[in-house]
Amino acid sequence: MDTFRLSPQGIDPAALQRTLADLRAGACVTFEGWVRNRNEGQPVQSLEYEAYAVLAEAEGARILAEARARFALLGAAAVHRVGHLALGELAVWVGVTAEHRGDAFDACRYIIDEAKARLPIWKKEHYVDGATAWINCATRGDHGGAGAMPPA
Amino acid sequence: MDTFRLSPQGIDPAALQRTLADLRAGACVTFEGWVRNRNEGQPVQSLEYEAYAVLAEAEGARILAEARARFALLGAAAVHRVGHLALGELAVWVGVTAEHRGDAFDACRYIIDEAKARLPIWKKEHYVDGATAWINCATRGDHGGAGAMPPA
Amino acid sequence: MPTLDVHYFAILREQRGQSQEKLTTAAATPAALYEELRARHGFTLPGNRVRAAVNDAFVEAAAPLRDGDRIVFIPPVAGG
Amino acid sequence: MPTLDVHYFAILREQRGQSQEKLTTAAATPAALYEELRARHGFTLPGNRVRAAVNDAFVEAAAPLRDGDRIVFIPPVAGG
Repeated sequence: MDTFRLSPQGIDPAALQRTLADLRAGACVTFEGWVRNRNEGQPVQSLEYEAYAVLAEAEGARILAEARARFALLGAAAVHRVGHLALGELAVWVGVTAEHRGDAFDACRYIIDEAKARLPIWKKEHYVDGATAWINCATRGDHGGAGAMPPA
Repeated sequence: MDTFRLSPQGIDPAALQRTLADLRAGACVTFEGWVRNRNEGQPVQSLEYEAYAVLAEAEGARILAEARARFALLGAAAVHRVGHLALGELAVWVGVTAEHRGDAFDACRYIIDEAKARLPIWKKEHYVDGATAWINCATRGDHGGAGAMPPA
Repeated sequence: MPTLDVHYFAILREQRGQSQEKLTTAAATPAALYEELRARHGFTLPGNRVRAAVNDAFVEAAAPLRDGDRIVFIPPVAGG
Repeated sequence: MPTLDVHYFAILREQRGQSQEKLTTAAATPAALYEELRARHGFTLPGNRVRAAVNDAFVEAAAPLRDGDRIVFIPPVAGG
Protein backbone atom coordinates (compact mmCIF):
# COMPACT_ATOMS: atom_id res chain seq x y z
CA MET A 1 0.00 0.00 0.00
CA ASP A 2 0.97 3.63 -0.30
CA THR A 3 3.52 4.79 2.22
CA PHE A 4 4.97 8.09 3.27
CA ARG A 5 7.94 8.00 5.62
CA LEU A 6 10.51 10.28 7.19
CA SER A 7 14.00 8.84 7.29
CA PRO A 8 16.96 9.86 9.44
CA GLN A 9 19.13 7.53 7.33
CA GLY A 10 20.12 7.69 3.67
CA ILE A 11 17.35 6.80 1.24
CA ASP A 12 17.75 3.70 -0.97
CA PRO A 13 15.81 4.51 -4.14
CA ALA A 14 16.28 1.09 -5.74
CA ALA A 15 14.77 -0.64 -2.72
CA LEU A 16 11.86 1.80 -2.65
CA GLN A 17 11.18 1.32 -6.32
CA ARG A 18 11.14 -2.45 -5.89
CA THR A 19 8.23 -2.06 -3.47
CA LEU A 20 6.24 -0.61 -6.39
CA ALA A 21 6.77 -3.61 -8.71
CA ASP A 22 3.42 -4.50 -10.26
CA LEU A 23 2.81 -6.49 -13.43
CA ARG A 24 -0.19 -4.31 -14.23
CA ALA A 25 1.98 -1.17 -14.34
CA GLY A 26 3.20 0.24 -17.63
CA ALA A 27 4.77 3.38 -16.20
CA CYS A 28 6.84 4.29 -13.17
CA VAL A 29 7.79 7.94 -12.61
CA THR A 30 10.15 8.96 -9.83
CA PHE A 31 11.20 12.33 -8.49
CA GLU A 32 14.38 12.81 -6.51
CA GLY A 33 15.23 16.04 -4.74
CA TRP A 34 19.00 16.42 -4.39
CA VAL A 35 20.97 18.79 -2.16
CA ARG A 36 22.49 21.27 -4.58
CA ASN A 37 25.58 23.36 -4.11
CA ARG A 38 23.94 26.73 -4.63
CA ASN A 39 20.64 28.39 -3.80
CA GLU A 40 19.65 31.75 -5.19
CA GLY A 41 23.26 32.48 -5.98
CA GLN A 42 24.73 31.52 -2.60
CA PRO A 43 27.22 28.63 -2.35
CA VAL A 44 25.72 25.98 -0.05
CA GLN A 45 27.82 23.59 2.02
CA SER A 46 25.17 21.37 3.61
CA LEU A 47 21.52 21.24 4.63
CA GLU A 48 19.54 20.38 7.71
CA TYR A 49 15.98 19.16 7.61
CA GLU A 50 13.83 19.25 10.71
CA ALA A 51 10.34 17.76 10.77
CA TYR A 52 7.33 17.80 13.00
CA ALA A 53 7.22 14.06 12.54
CA VAL A 54 3.73 13.05 13.63
CA LEU A 55 1.99 15.72 11.59
CA ALA A 56 4.36 15.39 8.62
CA GLU A 57 3.63 11.68 8.37
CA ALA A 58 -0.11 12.21 8.67
CA GLU A 59 -0.05 14.99 6.07
CA GLY A 60 2.18 12.91 3.78
CA ALA A 61 -0.28 10.03 3.93
CA ARG A 62 -3.10 12.45 3.10
CA ILE A 63 -1.21 13.73 0.06
CA LEU A 64 -0.69 10.18 -1.25
CA ALA A 65 -4.38 9.43 -0.71
CA GLU A 66 -5.34 12.59 -2.61
CA ALA A 67 -3.07 11.59 -5.49
CA ARG A 68 -4.71 8.18 -5.60
CA ALA A 69 -8.17 9.77 -5.67
CA ARG A 70 -7.25 12.17 -8.49
CA PHE A 71 -5.21 9.91 -10.77
CA ALA A 72 -5.44 6.29 -11.93
CA LEU A 73 -2.52 4.99 -9.87
CA LEU A 74 -1.40 1.50 -9.02
CA GLY A 75 1.09 2.46 -6.30
CA ALA A 76 2.77 5.45 -4.66
CA ALA A 77 5.51 5.90 -2.10
CA ALA A 78 7.48 8.83 -0.75
CA VAL A 79 10.32 9.29 1.71
CA HIS A 80 11.71 12.55 3.07
CA ARG A 81 15.07 12.78 4.81
CA VAL A 82 15.57 14.52 8.11
CA GLY A 83 18.88 15.48 9.70
CA HIS A 84 22.09 16.87 8.28
CA LEU A 85 22.68 16.23 4.55
CA ALA A 86 25.76 16.72 2.41
CA LEU A 87 25.82 18.12 -1.12
CA GLY A 88 24.48 15.65 -3.67
CA GLU A 89 22.53 13.64 -1.11
CA LEU A 90 19.01 12.51 -1.78
CA ALA A 91 16.62 14.67 0.28
CA VAL A 92 13.27 13.42 -0.95
CA TRP A 93 12.13 10.52 -3.14
CA VAL A 94 8.69 10.10 -4.70
CA GLY A 95 7.71 7.17 -6.89
CA VAL A 96 4.40 6.26 -8.50
CA THR A 97 3.19 3.55 -10.83
CA ALA A 98 0.23 3.55 -13.18
CA GLU A 99 -0.98 1.69 -16.21
CA HIS A 100 -0.33 4.79 -18.32
CA ARG A 101 2.37 7.41 -18.14
CA GLY A 102 0.10 10.49 -18.05
CA ASP A 103 -1.29 9.50 -14.66
CA ALA A 104 2.16 8.60 -13.38
CA PHE A 105 3.69 11.97 -14.33
CA ASP A 106 0.76 14.00 -13.05
CA ALA A 107 0.55 12.14 -9.75
CA CYS A 108 4.29 12.29 -9.09
CA ARG A 109 4.26 16.01 -9.64
CA TYR A 110 1.16 16.49 -7.52
CA ILE A 111 2.77 14.63 -4.63
CA ILE A 112 6.03 16.59 -4.63
CA ASP A 113 4.29 19.94 -5.15
CA GLU A 114 1.92 19.31 -2.26
CA ALA A 115 4.68 17.87 -0.09
CA LYS A 116 6.80 20.98 -0.53
CA ALA A 117 3.86 23.25 0.21
CA ARG A 118 2.25 21.39 3.09
CA LEU A 119 4.55 19.09 5.03
CA PRO A 120 5.73 20.58 8.33
CA ILE A 121 9.39 20.19 7.41
CA TRP A 122 11.97 22.96 7.59
CA LYS A 123 15.22 23.41 5.76
CA LYS A 124 18.25 25.22 7.14
CA GLU A 125 20.98 25.99 4.67
CA HIS A 126 24.59 26.16 5.78
CA TYR A 127 26.60 28.37 3.45
CA VAL A 128 30.24 28.12 2.51
CA ASP A 129 30.91 31.41 4.31
CA GLY A 130 29.60 29.95 7.60
CA ALA A 131 26.24 31.71 7.63
CA THR A 132 22.98 29.76 7.94
CA ALA A 133 19.38 30.48 7.03
CA TRP A 134 16.01 28.84 7.58
CA ILE A 135 14.51 28.82 4.09
CA ASN A 136 11.26 30.78 3.67
CA CYS A 137 11.60 32.24 7.15
CA ALA A 138 13.12 35.57 6.24
CA THR A 139 10.88 38.32 7.52
CA ARG A 140 10.95 40.77 4.66
CA GLY A 141 7.79 40.62 2.65
CA ASP A 142 4.61 38.91 3.69
CA HIS A 143 3.60 35.58 2.28
CA GLY A 144 0.95 34.38 4.68
CA GLY A 145 -1.08 31.49 3.28
CA ALA A 146 -4.39 29.87 4.14
CA GLY A 147 -4.58 29.18 7.83
CA ALA A 148 -1.88 31.69 8.72
CA MET A 149 -2.57 33.79 11.74
CA PRO A 150 -3.53 37.41 11.07
CA PRO A 151 -1.94 40.05 13.30
CA ALA A 152 -3.78 39.99 16.62
CA MET B 1 26.78 14.61 -22.11
CA ASP B 2 23.32 13.59 -23.13
CA THR B 3 23.04 10.07 -24.44
CA PHE B 4 20.40 8.00 -26.13
CA ARG B 5 21.08 4.28 -26.54
CA LEU B 6 19.43 1.09 -27.65
CA SER B 7 20.22 -1.90 -25.47
CA PRO B 8 19.87 -5.60 -26.26
CA GLN B 9 20.64 -6.32 -22.57
CA GLY B 10 18.71 -5.52 -19.42
CA ILE B 11 18.80 -1.85 -18.40
CA ASP B 12 20.47 -0.90 -15.09
CA PRO B 13 18.61 2.21 -13.93
CA ALA B 14 20.83 2.86 -10.90
CA ALA B 15 23.94 2.93 -13.08
CA LEU B 16 22.25 5.24 -15.58
CA GLN B 17 21.12 7.59 -12.87
CA ARG B 18 24.63 7.76 -11.47
CA THR B 19 25.80 9.16 -14.80
CA LEU B 20 23.51 12.14 -14.14
CA ALA B 21 25.01 13.03 -10.75
CA ASP B 22 25.61 16.78 -10.66
CA LEU B 23 26.03 18.98 -7.59
CA ARG B 24 24.20 21.79 -9.36
CA ALA B 25 21.06 19.64 -9.75
CA GLY B 26 18.14 19.99 -7.34
CA ALA B 27 15.80 17.65 -9.19
CA CYS B 28 16.06 14.33 -10.99
CA VAL B 29 12.96 12.91 -12.68
CA THR B 30 12.96 9.44 -14.21
CA PHE B 31 10.45 7.60 -16.33
CA GLU B 32 10.44 3.82 -16.63
CA GLY B 33 8.28 1.95 -19.09
CA TRP B 34 7.54 -1.56 -17.85
CA VAL B 35 6.17 -4.55 -19.76
CA ARG B 36 2.68 -4.98 -18.39
CA ASN B 37 0.59 -8.10 -18.32
CA ARG B 38 -2.37 -6.72 -20.23
CA ASN B 39 -2.99 -4.35 -23.12
CA GLU B 40 -6.43 -3.14 -24.08
CA GLY B 41 -7.96 -6.02 -22.19
CA GLN B 42 -5.80 -8.80 -23.66
CA PRO B 43 -3.49 -10.86 -21.39
CA VAL B 44 0.07 -10.38 -22.58
CA GLN B 45 2.81 -12.97 -22.10
CA SER B 46 5.88 -11.16 -23.46
CA LEU B 47 6.99 -8.40 -25.82
CA GLU B 48 9.42 -8.04 -28.66
CA TYR B 49 11.00 -4.73 -29.63
CA GLU B 50 12.62 -4.30 -33.00
CA ALA B 51 14.48 -1.11 -33.93
CA TYR B 52 15.90 0.50 -37.01
CA ALA B 53 18.99 1.15 -34.97
CA VAL B 54 20.89 3.81 -36.89
CA LEU B 55 17.88 6.05 -37.36
CA ALA B 56 16.48 5.37 -33.87
CA GLU B 57 19.74 6.46 -32.28
CA ALA B 58 19.96 9.58 -34.43
CA GLU B 59 16.34 10.47 -33.71
CA GLY B 60 16.79 9.75 -30.00
CA ALA B 61 19.77 12.12 -29.89
CA ARG B 62 17.68 14.78 -31.66
CA ILE B 63 14.91 14.41 -29.09
CA LEU B 64 17.36 14.88 -26.21
CA ALA B 65 18.81 17.95 -27.93
CA GLU B 66 15.30 19.38 -28.37
CA ALA B 67 14.55 18.82 -24.69
CA ARG B 68 17.75 20.62 -23.77
CA ALA B 69 16.82 23.56 -26.00
CA ARG B 70 13.30 23.84 -24.56
CA PHE B 71 13.97 23.31 -20.86
CA ALA B 72 16.66 24.39 -18.39
CA LEU B 73 18.31 20.97 -18.04
CA LEU B 74 21.61 19.91 -16.57
CA GLY B 75 21.62 16.35 -17.95
CA ALA B 76 19.48 13.85 -19.84
CA ALA B 77 19.83 10.20 -20.77
CA ALA B 78 17.57 7.58 -22.28
CA VAL B 79 17.85 3.89 -23.09
CA HIS B 80 15.39 1.74 -25.00
CA ARG B 81 15.48 -2.06 -24.92
CA VAL B 82 15.37 -4.19 -28.04
CA GLY B 83 14.74 -7.91 -28.18
CA HIS B 84 12.40 -10.21 -26.31
CA LEU B 85 11.21 -8.94 -22.91
CA ALA B 86 9.36 -10.69 -20.12
CA LEU B 87 6.52 -9.24 -18.04
CA GLY B 88 7.73 -6.65 -15.57
CA GLU B 89 10.96 -5.95 -17.46
CA LEU B 90 12.17 -2.42 -18.00
CA ALA B 91 11.55 -1.49 -21.66
CA VAL B 92 12.59 2.16 -21.64
CA TRP B 93 14.32 4.44 -19.15
CA VAL B 94 14.49 8.24 -19.31
CA GLY B 95 16.23 10.38 -16.71
CA VAL B 96 16.79 14.12 -16.56
CA THR B 97 18.31 16.52 -14.06
CA ALA B 98 17.68 20.22 -13.61
CA GLU B 99 18.13 22.88 -10.99
CA HIS B 100 14.36 23.00 -10.54
CA ARG B 101 11.72 20.32 -10.68
CA GLY B 102 9.39 21.98 -13.19
CA ASP B 103 11.98 21.72 -15.94
CA ALA B 104 12.85 18.16 -14.94
CA PHE B 105 9.24 16.96 -15.09
CA ASP B 106 8.46 18.77 -18.34
CA ALA B 107 11.60 17.58 -20.08
CA CYS B 108 11.23 13.96 -18.99
CA ARG B 109 7.70 13.90 -20.29
CA TYR B 110 8.70 15.61 -23.53
CA ILE B 111 11.40 13.02 -24.13
CA ILE B 112 9.20 9.97 -23.58
CA ASP B 113 6.26 11.44 -25.52
CA GLU B 114 8.48 12.23 -28.51
CA ALA B 115 10.31 8.92 -28.24
CA LYS B 116 7.07 6.99 -28.41
CA ALA B 117 5.82 9.02 -31.35
CA ARG B 118 9.00 9.26 -33.41
CA LEU B 119 11.56 6.54 -32.78
CA PRO B 120 11.57 3.84 -35.45
CA ILE B 121 10.96 1.07 -32.92
CA TRP B 122 8.22 -1.52 -33.16
CA LYS B 123 6.52 -3.60 -30.54
CA LYS B 124 5.11 -7.07 -31.05
CA GLU B 125 2.90 -8.40 -28.30
CA HIS B 126 2.74 -12.11 -27.59
CA TYR B 127 -0.57 -12.99 -25.96
CA VAL B 128 -1.31 -15.72 -23.49
CA ASP B 129 -3.50 -17.46 -26.08
CA GLY B 130 -0.55 -17.73 -28.49
CA ALA B 131 -1.57 -14.93 -30.84
CA THR B 132 0.77 -12.03 -31.64
CA ALA B 133 0.26 -8.50 -32.91
CA TRP B 134 2.46 -5.64 -34.07
CA ILE B 135 1.12 -2.69 -32.10
CA ASN B 136 -0.33 0.19 -34.14
CA CYS B 137 -0.10 -1.86 -37.34
CA ALA B 138 -3.67 -3.11 -37.52
CA THR B 139 -5.18 -2.01 -40.79
CA ARG B 140 -8.62 -0.99 -39.71
CA GLY B 141 -8.97 2.78 -39.54
CA ASP B 142 -6.55 5.23 -40.99
CA HIS B 143 -4.10 7.07 -38.83
CA GLY B 144 -1.59 8.46 -41.28
CA GLY B 145 0.60 11.16 -39.76
CA ALA B 146 2.93 13.81 -41.12
CA GLY B 147 5.24 12.35 -43.72
CA ALA B 148 3.06 9.32 -44.35
CA MET B 149 2.66 8.35 -47.96
CA PRO B 150 -0.69 9.14 -49.54
CA PRO B 151 -2.22 6.47 -51.78
CA ALA B 152 -0.42 6.61 -55.12
CA MET C 1 -6.61 29.79 32.64
CA PRO C 2 -5.57 26.78 30.56
CA THR C 3 -2.16 25.22 30.87
CA LEU C 4 -0.70 24.33 27.47
CA ASP C 5 2.17 22.24 26.21
CA VAL C 6 3.88 24.44 23.60
CA HIS C 7 6.34 23.05 21.03
CA TYR C 8 8.66 24.94 18.74
CA PHE C 9 10.42 23.90 15.54
CA ALA C 10 13.13 25.34 13.35
CA ILE C 11 13.56 29.11 13.55
CA LEU C 12 11.09 29.39 16.44
CA ARG C 13 12.93 26.68 18.39
CA GLU C 14 16.20 28.50 17.88
CA GLN C 15 14.80 31.90 18.80
CA ARG C 16 13.10 30.43 21.87
CA GLY C 17 16.25 28.51 22.83
CA GLN C 18 14.27 25.37 23.59
CA SER C 19 11.87 23.06 21.83
CA GLN C 20 9.14 22.82 24.43
CA GLU C 21 7.60 24.54 27.40
CA LYS C 22 4.52 24.30 29.57
CA LEU C 23 2.73 27.54 30.22
CA THR C 24 -0.46 28.94 31.63
CA THR C 25 -2.02 31.67 29.56
CA ALA C 26 -5.02 33.91 29.18
CA ALA C 27 -4.77 33.55 25.39
CA ALA C 28 -7.90 31.91 24.04
CA THR C 29 -6.67 31.17 20.51
CA PRO C 30 -3.45 30.21 18.74
CA ALA C 31 -3.27 33.70 17.21
CA ALA C 32 -3.49 35.40 20.60
CA LEU C 33 -0.99 33.00 22.15
CA TYR C 34 1.48 33.53 19.32
CA GLU C 35 1.36 37.30 19.78
CA GLU C 36 1.94 36.87 23.50
CA LEU C 37 4.94 34.59 22.90
CA ARG C 38 6.27 36.72 20.08
CA ALA C 39 6.38 39.76 22.37
CA ARG C 40 8.00 37.74 25.14
CA HIS C 41 10.63 35.91 23.07
CA GLY C 42 11.27 38.26 20.16
CA PHE C 43 10.16 35.91 17.41
CA THR C 44 10.90 37.57 14.07
CA LEU C 45 8.08 35.91 12.13
CA PRO C 46 4.80 37.85 12.14
CA GLY C 47 1.73 35.85 13.09
CA ASN C 48 0.39 35.89 9.57
CA ARG C 49 3.30 33.69 8.46
CA VAL C 50 2.91 31.10 11.20
CA ARG C 51 0.37 28.30 11.37
CA ALA C 52 -0.68 26.27 14.36
CA ALA C 53 -1.41 22.64 15.11
CA VAL C 54 -3.30 21.52 18.18
CA ASN C 55 -2.96 17.91 19.30
CA ASP C 56 -1.15 17.08 16.05
CA ALA C 57 -3.74 18.49 13.64
CA PHE C 58 -3.66 21.80 11.80
CA VAL C 59 -6.13 24.31 13.26
CA GLU C 60 -7.39 27.75 12.34
CA ALA C 61 -5.80 30.77 13.96
CA ALA C 62 -9.01 31.42 15.90
CA ALA C 63 -9.56 27.85 17.12
CA PRO C 64 -10.30 27.51 20.86
CA LEU C 65 -7.53 26.39 23.20
CA ARG C 66 -8.32 23.96 26.01
CA ASP C 67 -6.46 23.00 29.15
CA GLY C 68 -3.87 20.32 28.41
CA ASP C 69 -3.71 21.03 24.66
CA ARG C 70 -0.44 20.39 22.91
CA ILE C 71 0.11 23.34 20.56
CA VAL C 72 2.78 23.58 17.90
CA PHE C 73 3.64 26.77 16.02
CA ILE C 74 4.62 26.06 12.44
CA PRO C 75 6.95 28.46 10.62
CA PRO C 76 6.80 28.60 6.81
CA VAL C 77 7.65 25.11 5.58
CA ALA C 78 10.38 24.20 3.11
CA GLY C 79 10.44 20.49 2.48
CA GLY C 80 11.92 18.87 -0.58
CA MET D 1 16.19 2.55 -63.82
CA PRO D 2 17.74 2.89 -60.37
CA THR D 3 18.78 -0.12 -58.36
CA LEU D 4 17.82 0.24 -54.70
CA ASP D 5 18.66 -1.51 -51.46
CA VAL D 6 15.31 -2.00 -49.73
CA HIS D 7 15.02 -2.85 -46.02
CA TYR D 8 11.98 -4.00 -44.10
CA PHE D 9 11.21 -3.96 -40.39
CA ALA D 10 8.55 -5.45 -38.16
CA ILE D 11 5.26 -6.27 -39.87
CA LEU D 12 6.66 -5.46 -43.31
CA ARG D 13 9.65 -7.75 -42.71
CA GLU D 14 7.34 -10.56 -41.69
CA GLN D 15 4.97 -10.05 -44.61
CA ARG D 16 7.91 -9.86 -47.05
CA GLY D 17 9.55 -12.90 -45.48
CA GLN D 18 12.96 -11.22 -45.49
CA SER D 19 14.54 -8.08 -44.14
CA GLN D 20 16.32 -6.85 -47.24
CA GLU D 21 16.37 -7.05 -51.03
CA LYS D 22 18.03 -5.31 -53.96
CA LEU D 23 15.74 -4.34 -56.77
CA THR D 24 15.59 -2.30 -59.92
CA THR D 25 12.47 -0.23 -60.31
CA ALA D 26 10.77 2.40 -62.41
CA ALA D 27 9.36 3.95 -59.22
CA ALA D 28 10.67 7.49 -58.84
CA THR D 29 9.53 8.14 -55.26
CA PRO D 30 9.10 6.20 -52.00
CA ALA D 31 5.32 6.43 -52.38
CA ALA D 32 5.38 4.88 -55.85
CA LEU D 33 7.83 2.18 -54.79
CA TYR D 34 5.73 1.27 -51.76
CA GLU D 35 2.63 0.83 -53.91
CA GLU D 36 4.59 -1.38 -56.31
CA LEU D 37 5.89 -3.53 -53.44
CA ARG D 38 2.55 -3.60 -51.69
CA ALA D 39 0.89 -5.01 -54.80
CA ARG D 40 3.68 -7.56 -55.23
CA HIS D 41 3.96 -8.74 -51.61
CA GLY D 42 0.49 -8.17 -50.19
CA PHE D 43 1.49 -5.70 -47.49
CA THR D 44 -1.59 -4.96 -45.39
CA LEU D 45 -0.56 -1.42 -44.41
CA PRO D 46 -1.79 1.28 -46.79
CA GLY D 47 0.86 3.73 -47.98
CA ASN D 48 -0.56 6.54 -45.92
CA ARG D 49 0.46 4.70 -42.74
CA VAL D 50 4.01 3.99 -43.80
CA ARG D 51 6.93 6.42 -43.77
CA ALA D 52 10.21 6.12 -45.58
CA ALA D 53 13.85 6.77 -44.80
CA VAL D 54 16.50 7.09 -47.48
CA ASN D 55 20.14 6.61 -46.50
CA ASP D 56 19.14 6.62 -42.83
CA ALA D 57 17.18 9.89 -42.80
CA PHE D 58 13.42 10.37 -42.89
CA VAL D 59 12.22 11.63 -46.28
CA GLU D 60 8.95 12.86 -47.74
CA ALA D 61 6.81 10.42 -49.68
CA ALA D 62 7.57 12.29 -52.91
CA ALA D 63 11.35 12.52 -52.43
CA PRO D 64 13.45 11.49 -55.43
CA LEU D 65 15.08 8.06 -55.47
CA ARG D 66 18.59 7.66 -56.86
CA ASP D 67 20.59 4.66 -57.95
CA GLY D 68 22.23 2.96 -54.98
CA ASP D 69 19.90 4.49 -52.38
CA ARG D 70 19.19 2.50 -49.27
CA ILE D 71 15.46 2.82 -48.60
CA VAL D 72 13.66 1.68 -45.47
CA PHE D 73 9.89 1.51 -45.13
CA ILE D 74 8.76 2.39 -41.63
CA PRO D 75 5.49 0.95 -40.31
CA PRO D 76 3.66 2.85 -37.53
CA VAL D 77 6.06 3.00 -34.60
CA ALA D 78 5.36 1.82 -31.07
CA GLY D 79 8.32 2.42 -28.82
CA GLY D 80 8.13 2.66 -25.04
